[in-house]
Amino acid sequence: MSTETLTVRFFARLREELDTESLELPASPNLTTGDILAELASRGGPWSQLQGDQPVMIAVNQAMAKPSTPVKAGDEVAFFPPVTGG
Amino acid sequence: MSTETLTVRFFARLREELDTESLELPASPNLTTGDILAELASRGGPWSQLQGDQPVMIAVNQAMAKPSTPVKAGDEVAFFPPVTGG
Amino acid sequence: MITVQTDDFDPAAEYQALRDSGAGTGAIATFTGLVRDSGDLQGVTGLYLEHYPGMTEQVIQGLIDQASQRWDVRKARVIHRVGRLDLCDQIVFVGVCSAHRGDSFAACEFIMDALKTSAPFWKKEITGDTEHWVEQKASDRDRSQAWD
Amino acid sequence: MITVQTDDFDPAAEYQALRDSGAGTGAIATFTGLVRDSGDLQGVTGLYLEHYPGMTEQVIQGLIDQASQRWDVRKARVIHRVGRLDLCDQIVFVGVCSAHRGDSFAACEFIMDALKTSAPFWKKEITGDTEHWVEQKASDRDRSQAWD
Repeated sequence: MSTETLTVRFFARLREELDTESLELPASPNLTTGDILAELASRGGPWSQLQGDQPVMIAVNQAMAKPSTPVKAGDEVAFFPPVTGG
Repeated sequence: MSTETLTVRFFARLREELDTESLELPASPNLTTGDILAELASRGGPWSQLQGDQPVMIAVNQAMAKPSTPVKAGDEVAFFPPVTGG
Repeated sequence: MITVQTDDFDPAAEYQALRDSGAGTGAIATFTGLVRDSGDLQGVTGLYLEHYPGMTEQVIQGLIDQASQRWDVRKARVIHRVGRLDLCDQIVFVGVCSAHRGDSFAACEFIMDALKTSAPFWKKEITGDTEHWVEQKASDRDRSQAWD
Repeated sequence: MITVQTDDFDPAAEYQALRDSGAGTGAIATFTGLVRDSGDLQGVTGLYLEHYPGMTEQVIQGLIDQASQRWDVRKARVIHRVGRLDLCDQIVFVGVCSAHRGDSFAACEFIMDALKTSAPFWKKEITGDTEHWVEQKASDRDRSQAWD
């Protein structure tokens, strides 16, 4: 991982529907997870659901986060559906 | 057991302090468990505790009962301290 | 099923029997009580448990029936030991299986709490050469009444 | 201790490990979740469980830490399986030992409830040739929030 980028991971239904396990994005200053969601949703198609009706859960560096959570180069961001274990 | 009598059983601390596992009493008409407690307590000595400060639990025919519960010939009455299992 | 016995019991076998209760079972909650080293007195080395044969089983069956009316109970199992027990021995087992976890937890805890205040067992703590009957705890009465 | 694994687990061995936690343990509460035959769809024949390695363990450790702050928790054990599971298979085990039963019940149920809504596991139900991701249940969110 370059220090100029951050990693975005997808799980479960999102991983399948986006056909993407992970991708690298440039880490611009003052970036939040919400910015990343908006940018990815603008790709259209299945990506639109990242800002759709269904809730998307967010983690930053493997801890639960919010759309307002700031992210920086080197961070691991994850988007996934509400969890259903147990 | 005669049909003219009922059985009274004691458990745990009461059994030990009264040195009695069970006894037979005549079954008079309109008898309640409270009447039996009063009669036994009147024996004095350790028997007084049946009407003392410590709670005495009552069962009739192996179901929890009250001092007002009526008893008749052939019944099994039991007196014991609050339970402490589990 | 309810068993009062002097012998030890095997929670693994009891768990397996609950698990074999059919494909609709999604949740198994179990509780096991052990003899602790700090009862009413310090230095407890063992217990002696007395019960009222016959009534004990009836009372516990009544608790299982109550639990089955309030929650989904596919199978419930209660084992309670009597007689002489040593430190760390198993005293009591309650296991419940249900479709959903909330029912299994609630029914298991209810049966255990209610057993403590209504099933005719009495515990005598043994400390070296002395022994004394355990007094019922107000906290146990409170926990049981919380289900009413 | 927390384990996420594809292999089955043995609740009997886990119980024994909890029981070996010392003479101060008076209460062991366990919960086991099984694959049921009635999920979102009728006729479920199996599950596929995915998780977020690393985050899963951190989240569950956080739940055990929270439980340990609220209740007496002498030892807590969580096992969660991932991958392909069949009907009646064991999915999850939560075991807690405490001095007193109230703590073991509360901590065990809290960990299980909170795990359902916060640990990153996802379940796909398999029904014959079709499969679909399970939606989170409002009842699970409610049960978890009830602990707040």
